[in-house]
Amino acid sequence: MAYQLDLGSMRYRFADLRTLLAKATPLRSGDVLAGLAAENAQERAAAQWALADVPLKTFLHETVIGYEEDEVTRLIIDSHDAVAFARVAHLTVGGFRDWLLSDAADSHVLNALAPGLTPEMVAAVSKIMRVQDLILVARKCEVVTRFRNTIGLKGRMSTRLQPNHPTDDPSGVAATLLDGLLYGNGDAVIGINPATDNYQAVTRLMCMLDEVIQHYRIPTQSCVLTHVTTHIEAINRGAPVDLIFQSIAGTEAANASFGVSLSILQEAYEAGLSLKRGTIGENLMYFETGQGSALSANAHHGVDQQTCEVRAYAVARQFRPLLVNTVVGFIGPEYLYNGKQIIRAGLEDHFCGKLLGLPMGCDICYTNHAEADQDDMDMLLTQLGVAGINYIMGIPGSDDIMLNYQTTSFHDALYVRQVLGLRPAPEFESWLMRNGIFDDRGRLLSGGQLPAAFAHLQVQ
Amino acid sequence: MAYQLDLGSMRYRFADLRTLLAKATPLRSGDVLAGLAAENAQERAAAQWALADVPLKTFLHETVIGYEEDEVTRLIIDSHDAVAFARVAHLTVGGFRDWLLSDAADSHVLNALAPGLTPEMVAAVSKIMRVQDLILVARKCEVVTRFRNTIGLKGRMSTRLQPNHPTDDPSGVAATLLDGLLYGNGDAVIGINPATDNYQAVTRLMCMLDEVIQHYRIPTQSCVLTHVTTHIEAINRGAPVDLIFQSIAGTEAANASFGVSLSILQEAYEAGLSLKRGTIGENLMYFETGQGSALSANAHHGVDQQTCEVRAYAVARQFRPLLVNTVVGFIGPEYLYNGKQIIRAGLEDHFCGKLLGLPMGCDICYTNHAEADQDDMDMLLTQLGVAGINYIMGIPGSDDIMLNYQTTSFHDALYVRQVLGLRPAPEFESWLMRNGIFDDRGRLLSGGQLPAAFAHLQVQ
Amino acid sequence: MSEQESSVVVNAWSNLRQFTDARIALGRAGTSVPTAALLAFQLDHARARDAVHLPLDMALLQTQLTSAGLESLQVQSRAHNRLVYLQRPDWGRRLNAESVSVLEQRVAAALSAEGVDEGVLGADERLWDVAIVIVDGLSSQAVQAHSAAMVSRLATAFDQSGLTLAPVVLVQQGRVAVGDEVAEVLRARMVVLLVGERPGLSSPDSLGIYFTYAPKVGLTDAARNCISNIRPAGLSYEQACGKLMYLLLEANRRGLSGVQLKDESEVEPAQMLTSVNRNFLLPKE
Amino acid sequence: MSEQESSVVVNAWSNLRQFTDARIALGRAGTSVPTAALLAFQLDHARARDAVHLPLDMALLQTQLTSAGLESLQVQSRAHNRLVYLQRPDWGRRLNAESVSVLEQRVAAALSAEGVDEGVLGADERLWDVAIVIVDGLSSQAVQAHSAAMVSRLATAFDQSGLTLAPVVLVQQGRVAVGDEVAEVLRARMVVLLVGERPGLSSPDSLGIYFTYAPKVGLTDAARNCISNIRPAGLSYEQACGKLMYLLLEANRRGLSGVQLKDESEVEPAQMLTSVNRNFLLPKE
Ligand code: B12
Ligand code: B12
Repeated sequence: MAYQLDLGSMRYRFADLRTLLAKATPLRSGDVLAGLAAENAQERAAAQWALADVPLKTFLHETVIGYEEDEVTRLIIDSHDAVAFARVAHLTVGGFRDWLLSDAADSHVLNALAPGLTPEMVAAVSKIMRVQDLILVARKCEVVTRFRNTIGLKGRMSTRLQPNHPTDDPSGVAATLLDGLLYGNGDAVIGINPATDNYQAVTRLMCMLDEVIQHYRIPTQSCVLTHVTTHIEAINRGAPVDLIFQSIAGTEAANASFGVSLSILQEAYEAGLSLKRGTIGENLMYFETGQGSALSANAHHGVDQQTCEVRAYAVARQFRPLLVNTVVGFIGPEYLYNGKQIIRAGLEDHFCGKLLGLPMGCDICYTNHAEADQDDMDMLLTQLGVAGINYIMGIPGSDDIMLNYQTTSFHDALYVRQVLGLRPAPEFESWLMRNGIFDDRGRLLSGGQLPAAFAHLQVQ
Repeated sequence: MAYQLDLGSMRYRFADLRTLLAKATPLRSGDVLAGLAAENAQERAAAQWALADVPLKTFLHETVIGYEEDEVTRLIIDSHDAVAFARVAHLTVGGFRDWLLSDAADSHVLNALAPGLTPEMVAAVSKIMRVQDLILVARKCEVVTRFRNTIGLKGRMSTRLQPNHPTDDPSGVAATLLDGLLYGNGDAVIGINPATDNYQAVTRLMCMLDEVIQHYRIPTQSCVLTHVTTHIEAINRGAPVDLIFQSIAGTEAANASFGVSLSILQEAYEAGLSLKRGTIGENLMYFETGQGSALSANAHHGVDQQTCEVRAYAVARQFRPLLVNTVVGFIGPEYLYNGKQIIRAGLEDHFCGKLLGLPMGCDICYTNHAEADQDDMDMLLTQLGVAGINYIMGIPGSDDIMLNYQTTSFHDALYVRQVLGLRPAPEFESWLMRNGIFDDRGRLLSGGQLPAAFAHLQVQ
Repeated sequence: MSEQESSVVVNAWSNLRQFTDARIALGRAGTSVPTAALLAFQLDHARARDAVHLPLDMALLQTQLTSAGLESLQVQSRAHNRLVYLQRPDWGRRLNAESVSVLEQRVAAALSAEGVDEGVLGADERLWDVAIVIVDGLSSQAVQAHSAAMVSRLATAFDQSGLTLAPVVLVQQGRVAVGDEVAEVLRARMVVLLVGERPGLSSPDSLGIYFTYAPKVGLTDAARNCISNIRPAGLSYEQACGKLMYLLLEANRRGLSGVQLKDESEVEPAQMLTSVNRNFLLPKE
Repeated sequence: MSEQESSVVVNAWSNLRQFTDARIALGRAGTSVPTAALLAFQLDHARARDAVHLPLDMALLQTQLTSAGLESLQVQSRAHNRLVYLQRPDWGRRLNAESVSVLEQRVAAALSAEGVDEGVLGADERLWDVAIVIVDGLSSQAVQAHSAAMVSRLATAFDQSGLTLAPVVLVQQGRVAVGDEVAEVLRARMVVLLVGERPGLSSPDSLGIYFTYAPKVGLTDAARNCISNIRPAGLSYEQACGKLMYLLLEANRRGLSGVQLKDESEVEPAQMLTSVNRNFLLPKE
């Protein structure tokens, strides 16, 4: 269906919903690359105006990628909860924004609504929201998940400790891991990107993380972020797998370029559940996403990158994940050109994920070929903190020496916790206090001396 | 004195302190325009490195503008409090940053230190601070001022209600004023920029604001932002002047281009004090500043625009102001090119002003010829909220129809109060509650109906 | 956006919109700006940004001036295009070399017409009382819409006061201070500069007038006076002309302009009388 | 920055720096990164950004390959400069027209040398077992530093395994997927592509190898295998070569590459042995 709008002397026409969504998106390099972006600011404003008038119901019968040609579309349509949707079924996209901002939309109501929303509805409303709207509404959502601790409670912010090393050297990994723990990081997950895809190396890392967590009785979970098929194989061979990781995207074809499909993910999920390693909960999938990945694989079907991204959340939602995060500035300037685009995208991703009921975190990051710097990261970090993000990354000194990019440091987490009064997951917080890393008011104690539990490491 | 640094194979040389400060400044268009900016990122990093090694003491004998040629320099040097300075006298600029971030530098200590700091010391340290540092340290400062209410308390954020009108039409002004009050704005000041400099019109506005404040017993103060000499004349003629306003800059020559000098400001300050109109305090000066004004008047003496800006705070500090705010994005892209430069500058200005002991607010704004939009404003607003800003502007729908620029709206203040739990000045908050504008939990009540105190206006 | 929505709290005081173009009584969604108002804002912003880049139609303006019986000259600042203009205000304040010689030739012609040898003219001697300079500034739209009408009204007023007027000079990519150079080269005693003020969200066509007595290159804003917001929703041409004549005649008498020259005229803006009462917030006497 | 400062809490575990280049044990000022570490970071960032734009010295690289006894061809992607390259990854994945004909000519020469008529060659028939493609990618520094040595080691290994090698192709402004086109045009059965990985803050010179069986234009990353972080502080040439030969021989045997081909080799990275013990966090057995 075509959409049309007259503004002053100009008539704007948008061929279909997919085009309308793309043209209404705030400027970003990936959509320009794909030839989908609005020609200029006036066309963008017109598209937003037209989009605001589209009834939410439209998204249930006009799909942006055909039902027959894409399993993600089928998942979205088939799993849609019409009863939950009833609450907002009478609204347009514009009215939906007003409603989201109103007092009627509180934490409870938003939680109940999530299964009634499709990714495209959520993408659409995000496109007509200002940064402050994205923060305000996301802040109202509370998505809590559990494996060995409780992540996502209001007033809490967790971190993924990411002790990567270019050769997966156990001592190198251990050194970073300890540094992170002593800075109070690691409650979302201790998650390593292995440099290689080698089974032996991957399994060795899994065992090592497991032993450390057990030895120090850390209420957290581990993950080695290898390909999901390697996880399945590792489980089959008896490796101690806590969380199962996979990068996912918003179209069947993009997922295929990652070597995955819904059925492979389902197989992995079931394999993970069979291990019953979670102590207080069964959320065990860990997904990463990021605007641009579908386009990069030429698998975007003419859909703008932000809408593709939100479709990936439908994939994630299917497997009740413990953690989902966008790697917002990771892929590069082809998709998000500078700090401004990265920041807006990060806030959109967080908002959209939360609204769909996902435990959203963010890899607040940039590469050296993008027009961005630490100031941009501080801005995004502060705003995501206010927006109530579930978790961020933790890397020593912001420098990932294996993946070659900059993300948030151990110190950054302490900064945002300090200025916003945020605390780690409750179980992990107790552990930090018990082990003399935090004092009883949650302030960092360690530094000059090793806490008692780690004092034996001094000698070496 | 020249400063020099070897980094790898490169030798960097900076002719004097002024040059070093300029080269160490994060990129902004005004410094490029002035030919003062670093050539590239590596030179900037080198300058920051060299600057970090400069002892704070150096700033007391190496002035960036000569003592003989500039009255602002004389003010800075002559009013320096060596006793207060003793606390940090042993530090370099880099060590000063570390100290500011440390627990030793708490609210009390920073308050006591303020008179011991010169603008150039503060500008220097800000140049080597990340955005998160600027937020974290500013947040520790508490600068409280009083006239008819208490502004700047922790956990509070006030607003200037700015009911400008292109012809100064009293009903047009009144309509905006009422709108602002009913959205809970106006505790910092009700401050009109008069469209003309005509005595009669200016005085009429002063009387009108005074009558409204008295009639509705609003615990706030008024200001008509005309030239300071017009204020003096108005006082002489018996007009009801609460606050005295003036735009100021960081050099004698720039102030001269504004038609002011320290002695004119002193005369105005004394005239204001003589009226004794403050009920709970005597802070009555209101100053606006903004990076770029000295350069625009070709009165910058080869000093970078951020350092010039901080020197303006030394001028402000002399007159115990109730309010000081940078108009950060107001002047245009020649000085701050885009959202990113505006945001960083806004956070710097707030930090530097607070550290020097000033009651800093910010006109979070942009013009239509700059590369900025509402998203940038939301970012700066959110971050300044976290940094503990004293006040922001309030304009209906962000659109100043007389000054032709966009600043924060009445709604914006409510947004940031909501997500950060901030409240208006206590006296004003009680008034809002008494008058049915806020409920007893500080949430906006008014909207659908006029509160009782204003109900009589409905009939018209 | 259709207004079928009930989540928006509509403000009870929307009738106050009659008094101002400001975006008052927007209502609220929660405490945020409702969608309809947000979308309107975004569109206005897109339009205002375009207004900055719209070039001035100089030829049209010259034709209009000619019909009003006014001679005009077309010159250019040192900023040769819009992008440079926005980044180099210093260049926008100065004429390029060619433009200076255009003006010098006009001066030479004026002198020879009067049979005066240029060498004979003292450094302080002036050829004209007033020079009018029209500058695109940040809104060519304002200049296009208002300057011809404004200038012809001013020219009449000068004439009535017996002041001589130099040829009107049109400057492309100019800033306020460029008027000083124009007047200095033209040897005019005072300069009246019309400039497009930066375009606002609701006012893309606002004209400003800046006035200087004894203009010369290097003066600061302290030496100037300003009359701002000339446009249908702001100051009328008549009011602006009245204010300017007050300032100009005072300046002419006292030999100065700027901060020391205050507008003490008893102006009563016409708009004020259109309001139902002076200030509806206060009880009627 | 001189370290005269006492506001910084120095970390007791700084000896752990021996195990990793990661920025651990930075200490803290309050809970923030101390000034010295911050300044070092800023400088490294400035340098890493420059590394992205450093052009590859193709001539030097060709000379090095020639000395190693390897023929090489120089081509270019459809992205004609760095700025375009950064914005158009799609163009970086394809050869420009001229480059295609350079390769086609080489194929024709090879055929005629063997006395084969091009028309006779079946669509699926292959001229070479392996094509090596060297691509600047995002770090010419990595390619400059490591590719000649890496390639000559690989060539030897192929030789020992009896695999024939096409002329080495050097691609300027290339992405990983460009290898598919090169190999398709060259009619090679497998492609081994060396690329400069995006420069990190501490590792501006990291080389990646991507391997594809039956390469052709349009394949996705699912069809490729990757060996990453080849550099002094990462994987050694020897280790990388070992991994690649494992993958390549397996692929050759099973007729596939990518997600379904896993690295199950029993590699023991040399670096691991240099650590004092396997994992100092755990009690020794
Ligand atoms: C950027 C990146 C990504 C991006 C790529 C998107 C893009 N358009 O650029 C995203 C986030 C999508 C990604 C995803 C994955 N990646 Co990746 N990625 C990288 C990274 C950081 C940089 C690559 C680079 O600089 N390339 C050079 C430039 C010039 O070339 P390019 O043509 O622009 O880049 C292409 C390739 O890099 C390719 N690619 C990216 N990752 C991978 C992984 C594999 C196995 C393959 C074959 C190709 C591939 O994607 C790009 C577009 O085609 C490297 C780490 C490093 N230090 O190099 C890891 C890395 C290559 N990725 C890795 C992995 C494991 C993955 C995943 C399989 C993770 C997962 N479990 O899902 C997925 C899926 C990859 C796939 N099959 O498509 C590993 C590979 C390990 C190994 N030795 O096999 C690496 C080394 C990082 C790591 N150790 O974890 N990745
Ligand atoms: C930008 C601006 C400023 C900036 C100028 C910096 C800069 N480099 O651009 C700053 C913040 C420094 C400023 C300061 C002041 N301004 Co002012 N400013 C404006 C504004 C918003 C836009 C001007 C514009 O678009 N110019 C057009 C561009 C193309 O020309 P330009 O050459 O780049 O601009 C020059 C002039 O605008 C000049 N300028 C700016 N303000 C003033 C004020 C006066 C009285 C004079 C003579 C010149 C002047 O500064 C610029 C550089 O030389 C106007 C409002 C409007 N709607 O126009 C008010 C306005 C012109 N300013 C006004 C006032 C009162 C002031 C102050 C006197 C306030 C005070 N009490 O200190 C000061 C001091 C001015 C001075 N003598 O230098 C009034 C003038 C009222 C009147 N009719 O006299 C206006 C109309 C706004 C208002 N109603 O309050 N201002």
